[in-house]
Amino acid sequence: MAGQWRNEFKNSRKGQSEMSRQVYLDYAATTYTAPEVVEAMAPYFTESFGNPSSIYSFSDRNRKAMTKAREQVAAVLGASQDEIFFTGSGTESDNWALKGTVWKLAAKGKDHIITTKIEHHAILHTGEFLQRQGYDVTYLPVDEEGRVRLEDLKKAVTDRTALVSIMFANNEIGTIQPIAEIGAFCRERGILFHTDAVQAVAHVPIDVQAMNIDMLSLSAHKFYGPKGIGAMYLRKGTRIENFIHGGGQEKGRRASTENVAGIVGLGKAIEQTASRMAESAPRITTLRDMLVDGVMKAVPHAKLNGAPSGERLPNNANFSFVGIEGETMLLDLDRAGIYGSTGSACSSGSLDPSHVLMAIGLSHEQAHGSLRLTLGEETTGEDIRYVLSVLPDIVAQRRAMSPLWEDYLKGLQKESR
Amino acid sequence: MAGQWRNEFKNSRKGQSEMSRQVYLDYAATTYTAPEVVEAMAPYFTESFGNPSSIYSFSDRNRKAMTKAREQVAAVLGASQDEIFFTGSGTESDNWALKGTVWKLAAKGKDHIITTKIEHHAILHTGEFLQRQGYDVTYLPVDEEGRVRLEDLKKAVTDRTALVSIMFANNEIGTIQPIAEIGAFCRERGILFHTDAVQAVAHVPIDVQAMNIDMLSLSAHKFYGPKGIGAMYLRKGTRIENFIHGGGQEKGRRASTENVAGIVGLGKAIEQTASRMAESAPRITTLRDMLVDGVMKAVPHAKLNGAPSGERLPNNANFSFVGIEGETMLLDLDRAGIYGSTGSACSSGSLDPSHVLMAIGLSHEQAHGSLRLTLGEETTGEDIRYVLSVLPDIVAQRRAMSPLWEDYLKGLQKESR
Amino acid sequence: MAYSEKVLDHFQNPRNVGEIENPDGVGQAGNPKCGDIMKIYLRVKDDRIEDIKFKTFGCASAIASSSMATELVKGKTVEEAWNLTNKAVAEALDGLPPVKMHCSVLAEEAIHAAINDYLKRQGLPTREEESHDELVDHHVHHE
Amino acid sequence: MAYSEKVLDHFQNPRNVGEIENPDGVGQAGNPKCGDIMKIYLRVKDDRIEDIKFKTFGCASAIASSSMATELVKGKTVEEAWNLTNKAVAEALDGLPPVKMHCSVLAEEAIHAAINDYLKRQGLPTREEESHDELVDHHVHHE
Ligand SMILES: Cc1ncc(COP(=O)(O)O)c(C=O)c1O
Ligand SMILES: Cc1ncc(COP(=O)(O)O)c(C=O)c1O
Repeated sequence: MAGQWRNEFKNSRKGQSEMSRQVYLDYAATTYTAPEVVEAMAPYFTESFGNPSSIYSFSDRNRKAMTKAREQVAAVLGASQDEIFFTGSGTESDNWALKGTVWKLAAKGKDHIITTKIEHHAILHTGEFLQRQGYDVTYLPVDEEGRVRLEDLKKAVTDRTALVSIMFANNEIGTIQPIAEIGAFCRERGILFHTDAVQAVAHVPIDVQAMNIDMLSLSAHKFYGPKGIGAMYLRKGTRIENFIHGGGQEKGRRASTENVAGIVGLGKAIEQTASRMAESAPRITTLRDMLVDGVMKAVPHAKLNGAPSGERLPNNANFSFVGIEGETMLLDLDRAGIYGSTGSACSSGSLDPSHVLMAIGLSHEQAHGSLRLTLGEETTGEDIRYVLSVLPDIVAQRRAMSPLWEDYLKGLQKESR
Repeated sequence: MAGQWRNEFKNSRKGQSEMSRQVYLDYAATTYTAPEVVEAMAPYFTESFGNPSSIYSFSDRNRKAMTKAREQVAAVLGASQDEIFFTGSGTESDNWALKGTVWKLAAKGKDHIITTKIEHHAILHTGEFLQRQGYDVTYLPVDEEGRVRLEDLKKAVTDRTALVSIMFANNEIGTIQPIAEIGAFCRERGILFHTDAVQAVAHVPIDVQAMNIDMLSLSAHKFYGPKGIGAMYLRKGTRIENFIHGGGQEKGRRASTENVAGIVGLGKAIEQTASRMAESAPRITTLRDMLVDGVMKAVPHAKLNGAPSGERLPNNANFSFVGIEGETMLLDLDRAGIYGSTGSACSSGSLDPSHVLMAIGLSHEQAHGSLRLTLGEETTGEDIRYVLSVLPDIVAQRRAMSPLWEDYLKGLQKESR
Repeated sequence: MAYSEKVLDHFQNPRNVGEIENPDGVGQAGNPKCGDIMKIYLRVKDDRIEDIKFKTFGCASAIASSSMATELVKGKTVEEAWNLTNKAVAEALDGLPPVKMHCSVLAEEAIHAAINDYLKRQGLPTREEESHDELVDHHVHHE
Repeated sequence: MAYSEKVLDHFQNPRNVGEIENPDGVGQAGNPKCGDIMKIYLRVKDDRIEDIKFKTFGCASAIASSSMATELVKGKTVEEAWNLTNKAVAEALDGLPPVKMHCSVLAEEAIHAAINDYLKRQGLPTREEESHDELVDHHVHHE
């Protein structure tokens, strides 16, 4: 399989010089859909295309396939299959968790949500919308490594708190939250607990029972499934309002004709990726550590953002290189065939750099000079060595033309005097 | 192509006797994804999988493919490509139109929506949700053929009316609404006009400019595209609140990592299906009329629901057979390899039969005894002849064991005396 | 739709369909509004259900429930027939989908109505129906 | 990102990068908060920009704008250099994406700052900056 994708990936770039190496290091943004997943989906487009809600036998296969996919998801989360609801994306699941909860519980005086400053925009912008609608949202700070402190959560809870929503692992810096402790606390206080586990599912072990999770968001394209399909784990008995109203699909909780091919793909992908976790997580961790060590050695005044290895996602590396701007780096790396990501505002068209990097206390300059490289199942040692052979020069060249770097060096000289 | 699908469709049923004929007549529920559409989607799973929002060159192809799809949709609607926003389904587009409008305009005292009693549940249940949230929703009645009367709309409008949402064509009875007149009226009154065109797009001509449509919902799996992908036409300058909040995709108006393969599939499907419209609509109309005439002749006391040919979707036939119940018919037809749909409550697990059939004035008995057969590109004259050879006996057999039919016949005898 | 083989068999080949001329009891249950009407005809001899026929308007599970219920009470005493529960009908069919359980209730009710009609014709006291409120469960609409 | 060939060329091979020893004027524009700082060094002779160098911290369009702007004013009179507009810079680059237009403004501003510094050092009256408020357009965040 590995070879197959690699070939396709390379072939797709034939326009470029055949000599150039291609190293994709943006698995946190999205993964390819694994060939065996595409294969599993294939029959549900042209052949077995019946509407699963139609009673005729022609749709039997589709209904069975959906049940299987639900079981595949449930198995990875330690849930039961009737607690799994398919959605159109991780973002939709996040929207559903927050909006569905307050729409249901505000009538009972529960109109307050607690979340964090480092959530994905799917949570943050939903929170801001709900604030405009008159609901109350608290954004907890995090420590320098991106971890929420339980005391902060405890202090934020009021009688009106309906929901605590804290991500399982951060998409930019990879920091894993103390989910089990947060879950235990929420359960004890009778507050619903949602976790955006889009970056974590199938990559780190999750047990919704042991961790006292009431709702969990996931998205297939983060674990080698297709884009445009997600799911929500909703603990049995959890009553929240629907988000997408309409037909009675998904036991009346999420309307829209079921995306059977996508659902089958999600099921296959989560099963396959999770089954390889024990083998791939240590392998990817080793490669990531090799990348981090290499960069920290070869690039002066580099900073690793996030938590130490072991407390972060196996595949995540996030650096700040003072004096240079992220988009510049991405384009220079792109020329070298390396695909990464940055928290710089410039690359996003937004005015502010990454809210996550700001929340862990970076300066604007550091946040603008950040580079995220995220590894995956196709990443090899050769890839990492190639990056290490290219990146330090890129940083040095751009720093040489940066007035900020000049100032920074002068500052250092002054200090050392 | 036609042959290709037919083969796959048959092969998928190999478990059954090879003798048995398979006739799919539920195209209004969902279509197969056309083989050329699946082919167009294929490169975007494993090969060209980059996140379109990432700036590196690896995602260039994806960005171009999305722009092309937007142009393909715009061309069919008479819109411009920057007025097309991709969503996860027709239902999501419907939810967005209603919720997004009042969430935005209620602050200006516009908190009233006018729609109809015969909308899809994606509209009706969204309307009911908004009523629970304190907004005001009017459901217009329709005439016996399922048409909204412009006078009713005019009477319902108030100073607080933010939105009129009236479907282009009905999914159960196929009746096409006077959209151009409704659009002209709304434009004149300065009220936003949304139409759920999920059943109409690529099957009947639509021009959002000429028809003064501000918002329009569509769904790919109704025109030989994949399930789980839809779109919204949003006229330039139409300011509504977002529905799915999060990242800045779709020009900041619909968050979620873009479903590139689905978007490409939607674009290809709408272009292909619409380009065949001039040829396929008359062909399908002829077959449908043959079906209707045949059924009305062979089945005593049958009723055709909806508007006459020419004022309904080319592919829609909807009958009521007094004395029998819809689910029964579906299962009997299923045994004969024919796949249709019914407005009976029994088949849906709901307590009430189709709200559409009730709204056009059918009795409960008539609604329960309804059968919808919807044709498509693969339907042949042979298929229709087969249905006509099977359906009358099925109706006769089930009527023979029905106490309602007994009562009905007695009533007729009394009348004729 | 997850119907058991037994339900499909009784739906496709319903037993005891039809009417009885000059029956000893006739009963009906259901309502066309809900899409279900069941009519039961009885022939009773020596306090036993000698013959039973039904006519049913309704979905597959309604027809299968009628068919199975008539099979189950045929040859039984009137007392035994009265005691046939909807649960027993559903079980004999290897179960019914939750939203369809009311069909088995309908069969029980139609038999009760026919028995009470028989008792009335005989000048005997009629029996009281137990309520089945718990079965009006939350229904969901599919499209 | 829809950068033109020219932008990519000037980003990848920026002209006039560096510093000038003992310059006649130095100017800076931008703010590290926004991710853009541009510094311009001038050598002026006989009222002409004899040499110009820049250092820029910022995205590709900021670097390309600096490079292009320095090319455009090199050899021009101080008056002509002052009159270089951000629009002219953007056009010379075959356009910039709308969200990146502020980068060309930065180039204009940095040159103005350097010229004013030169004028001040010469004891001449400095010039007034025009405002570019219309360019703070609505930005959107992608993830
Ligand atoms: C008229 C109408 N509106 C909306 C929908 C919902 O579309 P989707 O199933 O793609 O959400 C459908 C079909 O299911 C429909 O027929
Ligand atoms: C933590 C997190 N939450 C939510 C999302 C949104 O998922 P999707 O793009 O499938 O909507 C993402 C990725 O984009 C993510 O990383």
